[in-house]
Amino acid sequence: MDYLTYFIIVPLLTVFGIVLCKNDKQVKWTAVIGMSIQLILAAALVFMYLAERKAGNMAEFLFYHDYMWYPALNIRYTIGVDGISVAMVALTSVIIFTGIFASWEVTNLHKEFFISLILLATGVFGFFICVDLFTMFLFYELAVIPMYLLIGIWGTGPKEYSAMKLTLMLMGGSALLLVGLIGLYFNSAPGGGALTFNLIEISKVQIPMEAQRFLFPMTFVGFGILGALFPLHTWSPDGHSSAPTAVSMLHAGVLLKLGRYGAFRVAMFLMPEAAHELGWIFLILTTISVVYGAFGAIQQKDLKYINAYSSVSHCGLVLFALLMMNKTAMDGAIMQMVSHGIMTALFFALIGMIYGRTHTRIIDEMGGLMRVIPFLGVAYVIAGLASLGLPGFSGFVAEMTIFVGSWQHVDTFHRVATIIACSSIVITAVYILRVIGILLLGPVRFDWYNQLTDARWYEKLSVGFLIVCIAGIGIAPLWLSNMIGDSLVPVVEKLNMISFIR
Amino acid sequence: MEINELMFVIIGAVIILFSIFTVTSRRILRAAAFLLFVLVATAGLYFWLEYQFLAAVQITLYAGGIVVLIIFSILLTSNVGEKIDKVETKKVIFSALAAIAGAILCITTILQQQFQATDALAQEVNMKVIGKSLLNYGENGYALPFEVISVLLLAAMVAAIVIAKKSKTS
Amino acid sequence: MLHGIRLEYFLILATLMFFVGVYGFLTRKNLITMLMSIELILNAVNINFVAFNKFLFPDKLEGHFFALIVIAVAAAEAAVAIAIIINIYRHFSNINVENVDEMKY
Amino acid sequence: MGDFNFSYCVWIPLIPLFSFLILGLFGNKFKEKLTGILGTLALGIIFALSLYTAYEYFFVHGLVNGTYQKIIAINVTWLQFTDKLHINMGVLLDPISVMMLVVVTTVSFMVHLYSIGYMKGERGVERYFAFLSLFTFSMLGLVIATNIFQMYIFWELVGVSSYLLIGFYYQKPSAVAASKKAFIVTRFADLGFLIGILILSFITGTFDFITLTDPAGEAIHRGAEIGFMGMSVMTWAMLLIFMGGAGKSAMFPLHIWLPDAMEGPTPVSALIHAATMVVAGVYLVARLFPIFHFSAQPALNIIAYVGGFTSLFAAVIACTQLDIKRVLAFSTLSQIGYMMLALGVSGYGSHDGLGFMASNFHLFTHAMFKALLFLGAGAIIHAVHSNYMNEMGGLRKHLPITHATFLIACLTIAGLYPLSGFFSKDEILAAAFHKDKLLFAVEYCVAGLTAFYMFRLYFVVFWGKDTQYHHKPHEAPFTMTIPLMFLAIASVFAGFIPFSELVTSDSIPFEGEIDWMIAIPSIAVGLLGILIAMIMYRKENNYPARMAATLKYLYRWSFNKFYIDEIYLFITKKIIFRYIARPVAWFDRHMVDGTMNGIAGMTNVISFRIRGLQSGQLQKYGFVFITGALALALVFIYLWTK
Repeated sequence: MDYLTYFIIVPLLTVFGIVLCKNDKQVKWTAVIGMSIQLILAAALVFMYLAERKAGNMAEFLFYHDYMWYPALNIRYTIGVDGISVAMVALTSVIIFTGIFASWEVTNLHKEFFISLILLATGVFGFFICVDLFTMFLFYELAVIPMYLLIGIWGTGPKEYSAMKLTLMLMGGSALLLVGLIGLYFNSAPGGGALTFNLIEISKVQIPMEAQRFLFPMTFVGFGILGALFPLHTWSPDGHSSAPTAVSMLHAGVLLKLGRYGAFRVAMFLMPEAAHELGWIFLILTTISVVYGAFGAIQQKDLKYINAYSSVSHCGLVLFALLMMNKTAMDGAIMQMVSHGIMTALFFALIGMIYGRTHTRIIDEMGGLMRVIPFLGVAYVIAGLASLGLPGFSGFVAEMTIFVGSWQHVDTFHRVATIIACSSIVITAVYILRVIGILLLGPVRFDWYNQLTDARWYEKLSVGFLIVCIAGIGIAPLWLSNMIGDSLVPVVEKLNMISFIR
Repeated sequence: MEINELMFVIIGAVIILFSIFTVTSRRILRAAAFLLFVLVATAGLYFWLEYQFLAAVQITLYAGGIVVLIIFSILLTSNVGEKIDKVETKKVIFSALAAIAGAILCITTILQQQFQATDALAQEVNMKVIGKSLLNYGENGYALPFEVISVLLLAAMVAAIVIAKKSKTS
Repeated sequence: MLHGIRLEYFLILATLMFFVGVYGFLTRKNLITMLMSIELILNAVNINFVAFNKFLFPDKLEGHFFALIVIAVAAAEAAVAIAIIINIYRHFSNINVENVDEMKY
Repeated sequence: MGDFNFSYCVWIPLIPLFSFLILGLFGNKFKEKLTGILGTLALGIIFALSLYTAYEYFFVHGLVNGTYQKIIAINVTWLQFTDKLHINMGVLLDPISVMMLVVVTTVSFMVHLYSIGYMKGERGVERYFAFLSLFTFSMLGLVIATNIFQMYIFWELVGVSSYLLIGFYYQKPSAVAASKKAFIVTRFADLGFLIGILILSFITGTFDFITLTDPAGEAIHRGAEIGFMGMSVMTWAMLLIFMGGAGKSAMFPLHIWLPDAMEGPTPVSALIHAATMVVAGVYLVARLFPIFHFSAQPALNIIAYVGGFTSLFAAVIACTQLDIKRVLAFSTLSQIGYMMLALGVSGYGSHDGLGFMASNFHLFTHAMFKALLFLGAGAIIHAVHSNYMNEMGGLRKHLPITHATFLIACLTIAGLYPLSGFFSKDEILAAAFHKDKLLFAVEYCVAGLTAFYMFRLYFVVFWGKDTQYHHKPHEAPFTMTIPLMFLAIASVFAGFIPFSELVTSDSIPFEGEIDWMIAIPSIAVGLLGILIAMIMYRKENNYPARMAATLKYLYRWSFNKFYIDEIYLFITKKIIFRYIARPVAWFDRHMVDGTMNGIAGMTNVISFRIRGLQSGQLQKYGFVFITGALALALVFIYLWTK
């Protein structure tokens, strides 16, 4: 058994264990144990990866294994990781681990909830470790489908509507994506020979330009919908606001990244010519979404909506940086994925905890919470500061890398786009501080707030762990940056080789 | 014109005419009677083609079985003396158009087709040959369709009983 | 050339019968008369089978047996159809096909 | 450079960081008194360390061949952007950073000590001291930054500590609003700073201060020839960077946050909003001065005029304010304007660089006397529980020590010989005189106004009417008076530090002298201001009211701070919120999301329409089936034959 497959086996075993459980407590603890193992595996993976790289293993993907599972179409279970996927796997394991604690107070159908949640995580893990496009797509679908159940059953508010909207839009994306992937498959051997879904092998061939013009938008938009690409982001505010806490965390924290990762790994990496030719369209869209999301967040009243729009803005920055197509910006983009993943998970966890106490998410109906629930209040302030890019937290590192990287383009178009994107740091400050001011500060709004209890141990654990991660990356970013940067070298080379030829 | 050819023309004319009567007659029992004529004429056609067994089956099963069944059900469900309502003209026109167009299309196609008759010697079709073929599973054997059709008949019988049976609740 | 009668004549005869049946199926409201139209259609098909067999492959019996089986199927079909019709009659007190639209949208 | 190892300097910022972490994480478990003592102890240590460093640097190891060396004590790569661009974290020691180390640690130490008494019995003292430590850490990190990005990082951190401290009384809505305002305004300025850094680093290919500011190096001259909208790219970059500095240093028109920031506890105002953080902008310009001088001269002129205008503008406003902390805040604005102006008019090299030296000198002395003023104001507020000077009067009898120190501070800021304010202000005036006569004239007016409003404050609070207080004001405890006395002594004697031999634009010491032709009139103007204030406010009389009536419009505009706040409010609330954010939110919900819902709705409607085909009518189905089959047959047999 190769190491990476454990990332699929452990959650599946956990699911199996949960099925056997007799009561809620057992269910929770089984989930905790399973996801702790997963977390340890992920940490070990990071160290093993770094050690392997240090030892001089320069293969593009490490821990590479290849098993045939459907010979007729040459579909393989091919797994392997580079620095980017390692970062993503680590991110996912952190978020699912804390997500389990954040959903400690799920009220009904515990077993089904945790099964769906962990299945979702399985899909995400599978997606990140796969190198075979078809298997990747399979795991992608596995990650999307439980979402419908999780929101539709355990959600709040107009949950059926949101769940349906989310699922339909993501399925629309999947449809585009499937066309794109199959198109890639049939173009994977232009000189004859066996067709393949294998990412590495496709990356070595030159896909015809006519095919790229068609397939690039397909895959990019297909993944972009999951990554909340403007103007196809509207499932995200509704979906987040209806989803239960852990699902919001996973969703904003990981699933959005899944879209971005796919857009990067499949669309841009495999079709660099089209990325160069069509990139400007998407660059405009993402620039809009960066500022637009931030402005959208200013006027929202619901905490989750604010955060959803903020995600649109922050994630817009990820695609923005990816489309800049140089190493620094892309490095920043991946770091922003990790950073935003943890940060937004923290936000959603906190919002869930606050909602659990005040039973409302409308900020105008709350006030002065800092006095009554100081732990959550402080954590919220920290999350807010991290979100507005305070040095010492991960967001700053990522954003600055993106801006410096983007600035390396000399032409006016990229410059203007960068300046517009930069301005989001001010707007972000406006809405974050507005929320903190209304929600946490000021006099205690209602007398009954004084009976509220501060965070319990599992909440503290979940929140504290996320904060440590954010601060850890923010204080010592170099290892992460280098890990990602090394893996970006082949991508950037491929992208830039094209630009020299043209 | 030979007598044989004359026979064919007569049978054909009967079939066409009574078919048309069957589908246009406004008295339902009469329609059933016309159908009987059509089926019998078809049996005549089989005789003409020297497939005696098939013709016999046609008469016993179709004329004797199905038509009787139909007549019974007519008696059960309809007022025999009463005429059926006239069909709307629009419906008649459209249906006739569809039917005629279809007929023209098919006939044109048939006429364009060159059929290659074989000179192979006609096989004698007597009861012995038919019986052997039906129970033979080798070459020229039809044991499997025979079994299938028997199972189908059984199923149809059971289904007919179940469907037509009065439910207990009602 | 069986006594100067060509295969085409049979086929045309069957075609006409078939489309008469189709016409009946489309115009008749009474379910039993529709069933009769279907019998016409089946019969037309049978004639085709038999004629093909006789004219093109006189040394084999495929068409013959197929016709035989179709007759059996027609019998089974008629039995089930009539059972259904009787059931419908119980339900609506008539057997007008336009009443039977439960399966819409 | 000597073989002395300065790497211990890394502990100067790190000790407050640890103190922040300890107090922040476990502070609520400590006794209130312990937290204060812990914080103060940490500051005491680094205060001593800084003085030691200053001694070692200025008098033992720094001066080599007549030039003060730029010493990089420690430097580690923190984040790698490209091959050339990387952020380092390190310690850079040169005259201005060492001077700032001394300023920051001195004031911070005094404020910590003072706060033990001032904050006694408040809720959340541990939080207060934690934030103070955080601020000290960030400010020190800013000061010793080896590169512009490190500076930006700590720049943001001081911004956030300022936010946290202004909002310390977080249950008070005005404090919350003020903290928010401070953060957002400075953040907006930082946007300019960031873009400036991007441009600068792109042109020069480095963040590093030493490479950037080496007048002989090539980095400094790059980008000067590329023009953009009438000015060189370098000028634009430096202007944008100055925008960041102007935000932090509250230069007009980004000054609006500073008066509101007085909502924070008074010692915080003394530390952050008078002595240290607000001069970060000055420090930034001083740090990048060679670039300004050699490749961005227009930017330097703009700085001079912005500084001059702000100093006048703020001084006018300060004359009418009633809240004593706001008077001091506007006074701070005015004084920082002085420093900016001095930098703006400065040249490079020994005597030409007089402005540079004067600016830093004034920064130093201002830190002492303004901190003293604020701490004194804190003692007054502590005693009478009010910020408004019309509720005060005759306090000299109740608060003798505060009175004495406050008077010294007022005399210092008025620029009377031989107090420290005189020396630094005189150098600035001299520098302005050589460069720009208009600015020189403005500064003379400001000198007079400064003396006037400071003594207005002094006389109203300590003399004036004998107010009846609810309970008798009492002198502050010794933890508060010791810092007052210390700073008073510093204010008096700081002027005798031979600054021109320590901090100069090109790090080469020169002999400074006082130009009495400029100094004597300035003293006279100061005395005149004091005299007018004495006449008007020493005893209760109707001069002030008559004055206000005479200068009706000026008075009203000044009292309302020239309505700048209202303009900002109009822009943010009315334009940005109402005409951008709300339409965007609406657009998103109704147009973008509406499109999505519309697609879903259209699918629904279409399916509703076409479901009529599924009529359940067997014969219709039959008809469609037959015609369809025929059509297909027709197509495939006759029409579509290859």
